[in-house]
Amino acid sequence: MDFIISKFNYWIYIVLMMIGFYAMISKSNLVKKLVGMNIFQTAIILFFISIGSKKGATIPIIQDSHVDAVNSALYMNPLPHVLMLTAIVVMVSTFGVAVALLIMIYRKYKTLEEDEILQILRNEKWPNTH
Amino acid sequence: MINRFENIIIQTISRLLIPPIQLYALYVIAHGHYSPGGGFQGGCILGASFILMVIAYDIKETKRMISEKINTIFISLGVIIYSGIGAVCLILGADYLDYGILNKIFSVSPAKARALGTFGVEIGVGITVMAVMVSIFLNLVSGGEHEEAQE
Amino acid sequence: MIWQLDIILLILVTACAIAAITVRDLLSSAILLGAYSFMMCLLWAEMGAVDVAFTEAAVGAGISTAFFIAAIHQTTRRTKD
Amino acid sequence: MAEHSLILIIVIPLMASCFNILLGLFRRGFCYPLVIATLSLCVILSIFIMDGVINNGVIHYRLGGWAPPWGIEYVVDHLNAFVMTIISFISLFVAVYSKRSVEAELPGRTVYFYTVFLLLVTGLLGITVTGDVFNLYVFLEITSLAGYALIAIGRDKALLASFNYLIMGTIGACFYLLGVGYLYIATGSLNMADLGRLLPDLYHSKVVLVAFAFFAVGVAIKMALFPLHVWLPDAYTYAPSTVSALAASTMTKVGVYVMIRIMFTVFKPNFSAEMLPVTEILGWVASGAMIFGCILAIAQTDVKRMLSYILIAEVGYIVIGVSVTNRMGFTGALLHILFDAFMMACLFMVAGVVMHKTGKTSIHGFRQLHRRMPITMAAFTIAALSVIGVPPTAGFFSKWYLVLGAIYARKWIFAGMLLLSSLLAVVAFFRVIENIYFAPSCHAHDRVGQEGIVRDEAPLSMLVPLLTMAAGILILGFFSGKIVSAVIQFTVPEGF
Amino acid sequence: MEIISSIKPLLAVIVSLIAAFLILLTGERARNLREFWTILASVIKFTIVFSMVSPIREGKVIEYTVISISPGLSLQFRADALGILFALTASFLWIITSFYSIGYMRSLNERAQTRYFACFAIALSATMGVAFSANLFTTFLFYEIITLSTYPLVAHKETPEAIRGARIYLTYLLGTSIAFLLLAIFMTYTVAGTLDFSDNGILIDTTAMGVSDTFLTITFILFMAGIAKAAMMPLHSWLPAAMVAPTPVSALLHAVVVVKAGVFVVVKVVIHIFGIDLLTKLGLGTALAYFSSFTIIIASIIALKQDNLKRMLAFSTISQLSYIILGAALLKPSSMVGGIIHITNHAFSKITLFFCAGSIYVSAHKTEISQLSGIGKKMPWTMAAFFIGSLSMIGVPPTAGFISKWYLAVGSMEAKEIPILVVLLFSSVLNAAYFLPITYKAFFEKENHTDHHEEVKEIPVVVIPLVITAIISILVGIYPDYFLTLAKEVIR
Amino acid sequence: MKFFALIAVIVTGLLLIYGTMDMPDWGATDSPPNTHVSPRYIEKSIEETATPNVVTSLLADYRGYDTLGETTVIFTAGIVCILLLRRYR
Repeated sequence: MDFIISKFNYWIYIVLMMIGFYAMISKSNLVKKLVGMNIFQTAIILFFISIGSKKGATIPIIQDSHVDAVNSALYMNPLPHVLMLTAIVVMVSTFGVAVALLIMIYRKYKTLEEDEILQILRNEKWPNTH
Repeated sequence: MINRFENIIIQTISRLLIPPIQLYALYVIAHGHYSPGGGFQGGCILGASFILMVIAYDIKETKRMISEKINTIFISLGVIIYSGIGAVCLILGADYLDYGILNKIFSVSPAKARALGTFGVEIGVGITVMAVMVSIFLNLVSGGEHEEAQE
Repeated sequence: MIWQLDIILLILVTACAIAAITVRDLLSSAILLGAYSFMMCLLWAEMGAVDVAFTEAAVGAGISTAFFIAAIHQTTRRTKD
Repeated sequence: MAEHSLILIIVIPLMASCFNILLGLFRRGFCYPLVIATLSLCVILSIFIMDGVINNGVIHYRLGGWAPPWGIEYVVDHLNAFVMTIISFISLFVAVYSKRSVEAELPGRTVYFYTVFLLLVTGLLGITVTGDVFNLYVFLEITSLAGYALIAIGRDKALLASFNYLIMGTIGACFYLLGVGYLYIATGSLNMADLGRLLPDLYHSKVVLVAFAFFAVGVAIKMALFPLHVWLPDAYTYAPSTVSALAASTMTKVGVYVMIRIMFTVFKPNFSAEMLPVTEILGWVASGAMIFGCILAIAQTDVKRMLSYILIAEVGYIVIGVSVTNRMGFTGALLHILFDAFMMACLFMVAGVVMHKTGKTSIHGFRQLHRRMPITMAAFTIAALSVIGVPPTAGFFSKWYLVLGAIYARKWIFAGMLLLSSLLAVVAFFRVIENIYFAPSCHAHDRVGQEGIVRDEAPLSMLVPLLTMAAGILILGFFSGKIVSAVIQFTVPEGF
Repeated sequence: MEIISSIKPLLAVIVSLIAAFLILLTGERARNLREFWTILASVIKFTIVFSMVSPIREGKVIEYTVISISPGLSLQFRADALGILFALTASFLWIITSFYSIGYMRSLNERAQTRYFACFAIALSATMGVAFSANLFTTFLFYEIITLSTYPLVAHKETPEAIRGARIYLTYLLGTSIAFLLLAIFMTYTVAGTLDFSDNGILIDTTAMGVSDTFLTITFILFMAGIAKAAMMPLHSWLPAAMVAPTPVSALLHAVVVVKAGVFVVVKVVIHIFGIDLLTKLGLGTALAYFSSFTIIIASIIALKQDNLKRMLAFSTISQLSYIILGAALLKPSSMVGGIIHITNHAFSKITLFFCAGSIYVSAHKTEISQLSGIGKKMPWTMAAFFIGSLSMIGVPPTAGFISKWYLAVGSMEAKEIPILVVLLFSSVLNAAYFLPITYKAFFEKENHTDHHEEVKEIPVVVIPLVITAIISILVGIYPDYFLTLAKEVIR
Repeated sequence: MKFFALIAVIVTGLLLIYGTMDMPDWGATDSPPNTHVSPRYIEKSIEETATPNVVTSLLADYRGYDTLGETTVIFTAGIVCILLLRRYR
């Protein structure tokens, strides 16, 4: 039981990741892929954040700044937070680029379903020039 | 949301809300040393205020505030500020991004100089993030049809 | 950190995630994703990652959703899955 | 000063890309010279770094002045310096080459194109310099984002290809990030050297095993190793020719570099080679890549697409050299990184020239092109022979080491696969070469028409980099011994 | 053995590369200049090669290391007796062939002559490389260059069948060399640690080091399968397929340069890689001898049935090449001398025959044997030369072929292989059976009415070279000492 | 297709869960991440950088270079969107 209580958080994160991962690789709608991507990345961030948590610790902003020796056990591990700030930025950047691509694709094919686009590509001989 | 649609309630409330939002964003950037927040969050909020402007009014209106060209300059300005501060440290004889050396300029203790450097960097991040968010959103909603696009 | 609260939030997050990928309307999907992000950010705040929670609130629930809706506005709400 | 050049080689292209945008707002014509100047500076710096590494050994650089496990550290040893030099060289020549084709293929977007181009180079160089696993992830993402965009602005199916690449690339990056997370939870460190010190005690930990698996899969996606290559052919086929040339010659190589770093610096060779059957699996996967890549290359009718599949096979060559875990094989792999960068750059550049001149890259489009552009086609032939591995071109020498590595490892089957895929490459390339030189004149009037074909050689800005690459292929092979003794022998991990 | 360090072998290789470059540069604009380069290069090359003969006859060896790539892998030249014999033959025949080519190409008004002459020059360059190579790597390098530079020559006509022929040519030569030869080289390198040719064979010590006989046998088989240029059956089909090439190409390249490079490498492998002792111990020499005898007989029988003159000559070449391999495979001094001398003797005779075929094609546009009735009266010089060539093929004294066959026969006696002797005799009978009828037909049969020989006239530029080679093949038969000393030098 | 995706997902998930077996407990104070590198940031942040918010000091100073990379990523995204979405006439 202890084992489960101490680990079930990780397992739920993994389930979340896998939901996103599943959507990324199996959905044929491109937007849905992006939704999956978002879920996946956010779940990874959740995983990282949970690495830094300590029982009985508080947010990593040092309150009593005049005290010389700060007890590190009292504060959350800030490193994963920093890493994840970067990861969030990466995530939103990727998302922005993906959305831009999505709009371009819709402009060109008038659909966002991957199978329909492939159908269009099969039916239509694209001219070999640009 | 590109089309101009007059909704007096939304427009009035936005007009009221946007300055405090922007002020708050600046606060978030500036107060990152002491409370949650920093360049990225502040930049996002600042960008969001412009996005709200786009939604409430329209693109042209927003463009008057922050034109495409200015925005592009801002995008690169942030990175230039960031890497520039790093380069200044390099020129002053320390390693890249070693803000401690900035005490040669500001005559404060190295720790304070580091805080100053951090602040400068946060400003850089904030500018870039704001400009990029606005730029992406404008490009998304307008489909890239700006008056400057033809150049 | 109360693990009961934790588990409720986690279950909600999971439910949001599943809903976001199964719902057949992209706009709803986007909104659900926003909700997912928001609850995620609660979780993080609860774990003590205030900065990250703040960022996620600004980005995930704010800017990302705005991008998403802009994209759907430009394209279509229709989806087959 | 040598250590400061480590950071300058990243910051200079980064700042140049910012100034490029600003400059572009006012005068578009300045962008190209700025890019060339920046990349030339990078080449000089990389040579400088290489020189420093050869003379003084490993260079460390502390960013922000923080000591390694806490701050980010740049570590450049022979391997980094080697890959970095290749990247800066190739990107300089591709940039020189890009002038005409970008003007033709992307009118009006040159400013932004060059900005993203510089960012791509920045990302690639950043990956090679860093000694921190998370910093590597950040630069990996810069590279990928720039890559997605550059591929998306290509023709035909480029958009969909780029989107697929984005999804696959994100999965790869996410797996990498998960690997970082698992390692972090097991050790608490992000510094490669520090991890290398901490990990040997933890080799039996399940966390570390899983971390390794995720690193491996993530990086394999990024470098398009065989079963995970699906994004590559479309992406490189439809990308603008400049981008294909740069991406094909550098991006996959950087992926291999990351794999080598993870396998032999973060994890130690005895883990990768003995604890898990990793190298065995990698070997089989790589031989699959070689055969599959070459066979599919034979089946293509578009030259760029064919080259993309050849590239997949080439990645297989490099990986097989790593997988046999001995000195010879590793040497061969690194030599092949160098030579393959030249070959792929050359081949894709030729495809770009043909695209530029005739507007298509189908194999039939190559008919009798040796009359129109003999020099370009000679370069193509040289590069093709090098891919096949015919002496005295460079490809032979790397293959020499690779096969010997396989034989020394008693992996006769891999040696056989290497030779077999060379045979398949013969078929793939001679289909094109036959078309270039001896296209059967099916119609009677062709014979008359052929005499009328005028010399229509590529512009000088394309020809010079092309010929540099071809000359490199011809000459470098003979100096492979020198390269090995000066650089590569120091990169071989201990215990090989 | 005294070793002289001299750049001459490299010069001999380089000179025609430079010529190829100049030819490409000159192009179609100045045809005379272009062909002047060819002639000039061939003369210079011959001079260089010839200047190396006398030191080598005195038992010296000329070495030159161009670049050392890595331990055991270097680009190194080493001119010894065997190499000089081959190089001398090839470079001398190149001069003659150059004149012949010019006449042939001009009178047929062929296209893409620039490419033709350039590739020819490169092929010769590579031949010198093979002849003077000091290690297997150098050999392999130039071996591949020969393949690649002759590929455009085979596809020269650019007709679908020419391209098909070129494809077969490339598949066989490049395919086997990559799949088998390269693998064999790798195997050699792994066990011996070097690729440099040595007098007793570099694999001689490996059995002591625990390398199994099976491994060595496999290596040997891979070598033999890899050197498809030697046209041993069943890897011979590229040679008939290559006959779509213009006749000078068939003459020089497919009777001398390419195929002789193949057998040359075989001899090198037998003597310098495995060594006579090792092969005797493994019993592989005898096996190879029987294998090549098989080729000798079968190829001759196939040649009997051919009607196309060039195809018949191709099969005759296949059969004759196996004599050389047979000589080497018997591993006895006399047979070795016979095999090696046959490289030269066969070269002179076979090139004569090909020149004749070309001459007939240029003057009378005939390609089939059945069309040749009565042509001897119109083309007496050509058909006389053809007769001499045929005699040499059969091995009738005083022609060159006799010398080699004599030594081969003595060798087979020394080896106590009576079946081989029978094979030699029987194949001579077969040779006579397919060569002599042509001469008979040409001189003594009446013209068919369908064939018009009225306007047929021999072209001097084409005929003079073939007369010269015919005379040489008799001279070599009468005064064989010059080449024999060189050949015996190899064995010493 | 969906079936294979499901298999892949399950395999990946199981692998990840397998990895968690040896992980330190959730929220453990003595796990390597909490003891190896990070304590220094908390203890020295005020002294070395005069910034009470450790995340900020870490973000912009100790690992400031990552943040430069992060800014570059954002910059790239911005430029990329302009490159892609602008209509060129």
